[in-house]
Amino acid sequence: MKKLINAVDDVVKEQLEGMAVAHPDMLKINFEPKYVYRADAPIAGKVALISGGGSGHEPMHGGFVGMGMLAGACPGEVFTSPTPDQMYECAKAVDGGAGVLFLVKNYTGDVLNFETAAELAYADGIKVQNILIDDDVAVKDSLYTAGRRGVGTTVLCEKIVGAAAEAGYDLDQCSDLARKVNMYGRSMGMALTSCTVPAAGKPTFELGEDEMEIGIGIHGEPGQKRMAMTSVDEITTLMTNEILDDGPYSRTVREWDNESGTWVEKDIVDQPFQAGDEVIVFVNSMGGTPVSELYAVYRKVAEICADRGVKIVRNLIGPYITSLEMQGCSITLLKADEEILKFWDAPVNTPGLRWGV
Amino acid sequence: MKKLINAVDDVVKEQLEGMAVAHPDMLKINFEPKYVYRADAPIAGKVALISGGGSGHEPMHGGFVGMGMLAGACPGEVFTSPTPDQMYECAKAVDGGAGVLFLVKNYTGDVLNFETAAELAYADGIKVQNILIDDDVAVKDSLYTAGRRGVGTTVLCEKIVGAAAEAGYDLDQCSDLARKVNMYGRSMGMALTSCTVPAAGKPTFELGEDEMEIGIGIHGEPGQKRMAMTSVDEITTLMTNEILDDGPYSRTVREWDNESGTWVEKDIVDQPFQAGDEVIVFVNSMGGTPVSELYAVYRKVAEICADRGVKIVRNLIGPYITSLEMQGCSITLLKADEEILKFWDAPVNTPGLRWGV
Amino acid sequence: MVTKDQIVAWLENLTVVLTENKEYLTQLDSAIGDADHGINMDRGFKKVKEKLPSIADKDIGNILKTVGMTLISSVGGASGPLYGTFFMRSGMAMAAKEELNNEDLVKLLQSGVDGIVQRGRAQLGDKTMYDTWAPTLETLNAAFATNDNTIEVLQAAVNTAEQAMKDTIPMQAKKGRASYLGERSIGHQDPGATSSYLILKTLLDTLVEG
Amino acid sequence: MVTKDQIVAWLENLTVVLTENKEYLTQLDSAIGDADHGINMDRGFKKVKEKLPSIADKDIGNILKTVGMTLISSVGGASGPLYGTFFMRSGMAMAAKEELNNEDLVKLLQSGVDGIVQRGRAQLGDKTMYDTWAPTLETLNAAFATNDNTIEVLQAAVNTAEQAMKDTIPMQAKKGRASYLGERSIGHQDPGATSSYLILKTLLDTLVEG
Ligand SMILES: Nc1ncnc2c1ncn2[C@@H]1O[C@H](COP(=O)(O)OP(=O)(O)O)[C@@H](O)[C@H]1O
Ligand SMILES: Nc1ncnc2c1ncn2[C@@H]1O[C@H](COP(=O)(O)OP(=O)(O)O)[C@@H](O)[C@H]1O
Ligand SMILES: [Mg+2]
Ligand SMILES: [Mg+2]
Ligand SMILES: [Mg+2]
Ligand SMILES: [Mg+2]
Repeated sequence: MKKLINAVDDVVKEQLEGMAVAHPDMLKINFEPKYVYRADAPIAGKVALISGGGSGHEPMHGGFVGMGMLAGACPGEVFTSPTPDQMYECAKAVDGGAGVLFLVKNYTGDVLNFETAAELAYADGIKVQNILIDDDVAVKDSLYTAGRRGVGTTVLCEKIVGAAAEAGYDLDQCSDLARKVNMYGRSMGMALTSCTVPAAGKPTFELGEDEMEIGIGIHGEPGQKRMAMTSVDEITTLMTNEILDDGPYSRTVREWDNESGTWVEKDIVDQPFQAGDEVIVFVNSMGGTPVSELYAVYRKVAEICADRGVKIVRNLIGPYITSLEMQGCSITLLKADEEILKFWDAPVNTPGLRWGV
Repeated sequence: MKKLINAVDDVVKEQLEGMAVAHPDMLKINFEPKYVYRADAPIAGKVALISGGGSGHEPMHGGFVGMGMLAGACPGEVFTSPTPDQMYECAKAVDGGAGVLFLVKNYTGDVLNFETAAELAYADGIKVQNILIDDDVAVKDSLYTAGRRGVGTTVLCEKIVGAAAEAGYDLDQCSDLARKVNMYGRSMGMALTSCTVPAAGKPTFELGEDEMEIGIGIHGEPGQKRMAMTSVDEITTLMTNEILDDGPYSRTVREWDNESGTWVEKDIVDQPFQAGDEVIVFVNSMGGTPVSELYAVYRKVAEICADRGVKIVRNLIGPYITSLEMQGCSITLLKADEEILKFWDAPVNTPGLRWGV
Repeated sequence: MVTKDQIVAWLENLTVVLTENKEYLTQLDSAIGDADHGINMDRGFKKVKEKLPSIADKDIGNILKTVGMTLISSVGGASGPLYGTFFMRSGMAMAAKEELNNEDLVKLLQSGVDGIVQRGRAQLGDKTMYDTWAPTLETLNAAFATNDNTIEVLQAAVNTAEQAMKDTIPMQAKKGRASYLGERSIGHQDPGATSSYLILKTLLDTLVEG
Repeated sequence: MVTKDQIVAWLENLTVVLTENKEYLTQLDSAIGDADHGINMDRGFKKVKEKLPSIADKDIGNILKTVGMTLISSVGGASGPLYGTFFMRSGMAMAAKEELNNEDLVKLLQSGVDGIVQRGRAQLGDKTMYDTWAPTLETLNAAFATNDNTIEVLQAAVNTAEQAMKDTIPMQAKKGRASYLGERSIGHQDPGATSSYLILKTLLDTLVEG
C-alpha cells in the first residue's frame, strides 16, 4: 500500500486537520467527536442540512460544507459509518432553531447510526428528519437486500436541498425536496481497480488486467458482476441503459414524525425516466480516474440521451463521491424540474463545489 | 492497460468531443487542427491568452478556457507538445486585435513549436509574445539541462494573467505579469506510481511497492531520484524545503520583439522565498491521488510555512495539472503581491476553475 | 456462578481476541463487504479496554451498558449499533447484579440478541450475526434444562455457534452490505457471524480459565 | 546518381521502418524521456505516406520540403520541429533537382543537420540526434574524397552512425527531456540518435534495393 499518509490510525484526523487549516473561511472542524460545520453556523431560522458517512469519499461530505450546501458533515473512519454521538453533537452545533435534516445514504450502518442520532437530537428539543438516499440501480430489489445503496444522487441532493435551506425552506419543505430529488435520481458505478483501505493495507479485491467490476458501490466492495474489460463506449452504454431502462422501484422507508416523536414507515415508489425528461447528468470519478476519461464517458452519455429523447440541461463532471484511489466511474441521471434547477443554479461556496460567489 | 477509452488513436479527439458537448456555454472546439477556444472569442480590444501542451494533464489546459482565464488552448497528443499550426490557427480565432500571449511550459518540444507559431502569427499581423513557465526546482541548473520544466505555476499563471487580460491589461502588461508570476512561483512533484500513455500501452516506469520517485515532471517520466517510500509528513517536508531553500535561479529566455520582428534573449534571475513573504499554496494531485490525501500534504505545508514565517494567503487543492492516472502530488508556492492577489480573486468561469460567477 | 470479575475478564479477553482476529475478520469482510469488520471491532474493544478500569467496580449491568455505549460511539458501521445494542440490552437485563446464575446468563445473551434483531430486523438465514445466535440460544436453553454445569453447557453452545457460523457460508445474504452481492455472497462465511462466535467462545474460555 | 524515385522510395520505406520500430523507439524514450518518440515518428511518417502520392511528381526539393512541413504539423514534441526543419532545409538545398549526385547527397544531409542545430542548439555530446549526425557527416565527407561509389560510402556512414548511436549510451544528456534525469540518463541509448540512424540506414537500404 502506497498512500500519502502517516500512521494509518491518524489518516482521517490528519486529513480533517488539513481541511480545517485550508478552509477556515468556509468551515470549522470539531475533533472530539469528529464533525465538520459551517464557519457561520448556527444560522438563526434556517434549516441545517447534515450528512455524513464513512470517510474515503472526499470531497463528499466534508468538502460540501459551506454556504448553500451542508451545514454539517460527520466523517466516520474510512468506509465505516460515523457514530451517533458525532451526528448528535453536530446537530446541536448547527441547529438554528428551524431543525436539522439528516441526509442518509442507505447502508445498514448509516441508517442505524443516523436513526439513533435523530432520536437523541429530538430528545434534546431539536426538530429532526431523516431522508434516505437510495439511488443505485445496480441493486435490483429491496425485498431480498438491504435496498439500493446511496451513491451519486447524494451529491446532487446535498447541493439542491442545501440551496433550498439557504433560501429559507422549512424542515418539511426541505424534506419533501430531498425525497423528491432522491426519487428522481438514479446511478450506476463501475471499477477498473480496487482500492485499499489504509487500515487493511491491501486491496479489497483483485481484478485481472482484462476485467472490470460493474455495479459497484462506493466502498471498494465487489459489484454486481465481473466482466471482460471493454471500450468506454460499451461500458457507458451498458450503465446508461441500466439507468434509463430501470423500472419503478418500491421500498419502505422510515421517517421521523416530530408530532408523535416516533418513526413512521412510508412506501415510496419511483418512476422510470421517460423521453421528454430534462435531466442533470453527473459523471463521477471513483478517485483514481482522471477527468479526461470522464469526458469520454460524458460524450457517450450525451449521445445516448439525445437518441432517447432525454434532454441534458446541466452537468457535473469530476471526482465528487469517490472510493479512495479506485479507478472507475459512476453515472447519475437526475430528472430536473423547475424547483430542482433553481436550487442547482443557486450560489454555493464550499471547498468541493463553488459557483455564483 | 485499463482506461475508459475507445481506440488509443482517438483518445484525445473523443475527450475533446466530450468537453465540447459538456461545456458549450464556456468553450468551443476546433478539430482540424485541434484547439479549444472561448465561446465568446474573439473579444475586441482584449489580449488573448493561449496556452497548450501535450494532453494528459487535464483539466489543464482545455479545462481552463473561459471567462477570466484562457482564450484558447492547444492540446497535443498525450504528453506530446502540439504543433505550430494548432497554435497559429487558434491565435487567429481568438485575437481581438490586442494581441496574443502564448504561455509556454519549458520543454524543448513546446518551446520549439510555440516559437514557430509565434513567428507565423506575427507574419499574419498579430501582435504576439511568448512567456516561458519554468518553475520546477527539481531541475537544478539551466546550463547542463534544457532548464527547469514548467509545472504547477502554469495553472496559477493562467488564472492570474487571464484575469488581467479580462480586466484590460495590454499585451506588454500581461507579459510582464506572466513573467513575474513565473519568477515568483516554484514547484516540486513526486510520484507513487507511474502512468500509462494510451498509445504505449504499458507504464512508463516501474516502481516497487516501497519506492517513490521524487522530483518528477508531469509526463510520467522518471524523476530526480528514487527513494524509499515514507510518510506524507516526510515527503512533504522534503519537497517544501526544496522549494523554500532553493537559491536564485538564472537562465536566458527568448521573447519576441514586436518592433523588430525578432527574438531577443533576456537573462532572468529569480530570488528565493523569504520569511515574511505572502504566498499562494497549490497542492496538486497527479491524477490518481484523491483529494483526501492532498489535505494531509497541505496540513504539513501549512505547518512548515508557519514555522518559517511564510504566510499562506490563498490556496488551491485538487487535481489541476495531472499526469493521466499517476498517483502522486506536487506542491507549488507562489509569492503573492497585491496585483497577483487581485487577479487571483477575480471571477473565473471555466470547466476546471470557477468562482465569482 | 459467574462472578463480576469473570465478566470483566471476559471483556478484557475480548479485546485481545479481537485484536488477534482483526485481520481474519477484515479478510472475511473484504470478500463480501467493505473490508473493515475486524478493524471496527478492534477499534471498539480497544476503547472498551480503556474504559474498563474506571467501571470495574460498578455492577454487572452497569459494566455491560457502558460497554454498549462505548461500542455505539466508537465502532460505527452496521456492527457498532448492533453490538452496542447487544451490550446495552444485556446490561439493562442484568441491572444491579454482582454475579450471575445460569438463568441470568441465558437472559443476558437472549436480551442482547433480541436487541440485535430489533435494531437490524434480520431474519434467520439472512447471513448475519443473528444466524450464529439463534441456534446457539436454542442449544443453551435446551442444555441448561438437563445440565446445570455452566461450562459444559457453554461448551455445547460454542459447538453450535461454530457450526452455525460455518453454516452461513452457503447462505445468500439478505441484510447488510453482503446483500448487494446477491448470489456472489454465497460461499463466504459472514464476518459478523464469526465475531459473534468469537464473543461466545471467549466467554467460555474465560470461565474455563477460572 | 540518386533518382527522384529513389528519394520517394526512401521516404516510403521510412514509413515502414518507423512503424516497425515504433515500440523500440518508444521503449528507449520511456527509459529517459516520456515514452512517445516511436509513436511521434510513426504518426508523422504515416502522414507523410498519405501526402506522398500527391507530390511524387514534384522536384526533389519540393518533395523534401513538403515532408518537412508535414512533420512539423503532425509530430509535435521536440522531434517534430527538429526533423521537420531537417527536411525543410534539405529540401531548400535541393531546390528544383530531379536527381542527385554524391555532392548533392552530402549537401542534402548537411543542410538538414544544420537546421537541427540551429533550432535545437545541441552541441556534440549532449546526447541527442545530433550525436549521430556529426560523426556521420565527417565519414561521408572523408569517404567521398577518396571513393565515389555512393553505396560503399553510405555503408561506411551507416557504420559510423550505428557506432555514434551506441556512443550516446554512456553520455549524460544535456538537452531535451532526458537532461532532467541528470546522471540517470547515463546508460541508455538516445531515442532521437536511434531514429536518426534508422533514417540513414533506410536511405542506404533503399539505394541498395536499386
Ligand atoms: N441488519 C442486520 N442485522 C444483523 N446483523 C447485520 C445486519 N446488517 C449487517 N449485519 C452484520 O454486520 C456485519 C458487518 O459489520 P461491519 O463490517 O462492521 O459493518 P459494515 O457492513 O457497515 O461495514 C455483517 O457481517 C453482518 O453479520
Ligand atoms: N535540443 C535538441 N537538439 C537536438 N535533438 C534534441 C533536442 N532535444 C531533444 N532532442 C532529441 O529529441 C528526442 C526526443 O524526441 P521526442 O520523444 O519525439 O520528443 P519529446 O522529448 O518532446 O517527447 C531525443 O531523444 C533527442 O534525440
Ligand atoms: Mg464499513
Ligand atoms: Mg513527448
Ligand atoms: Mg464492513
Ligand atoms: Mg519523448
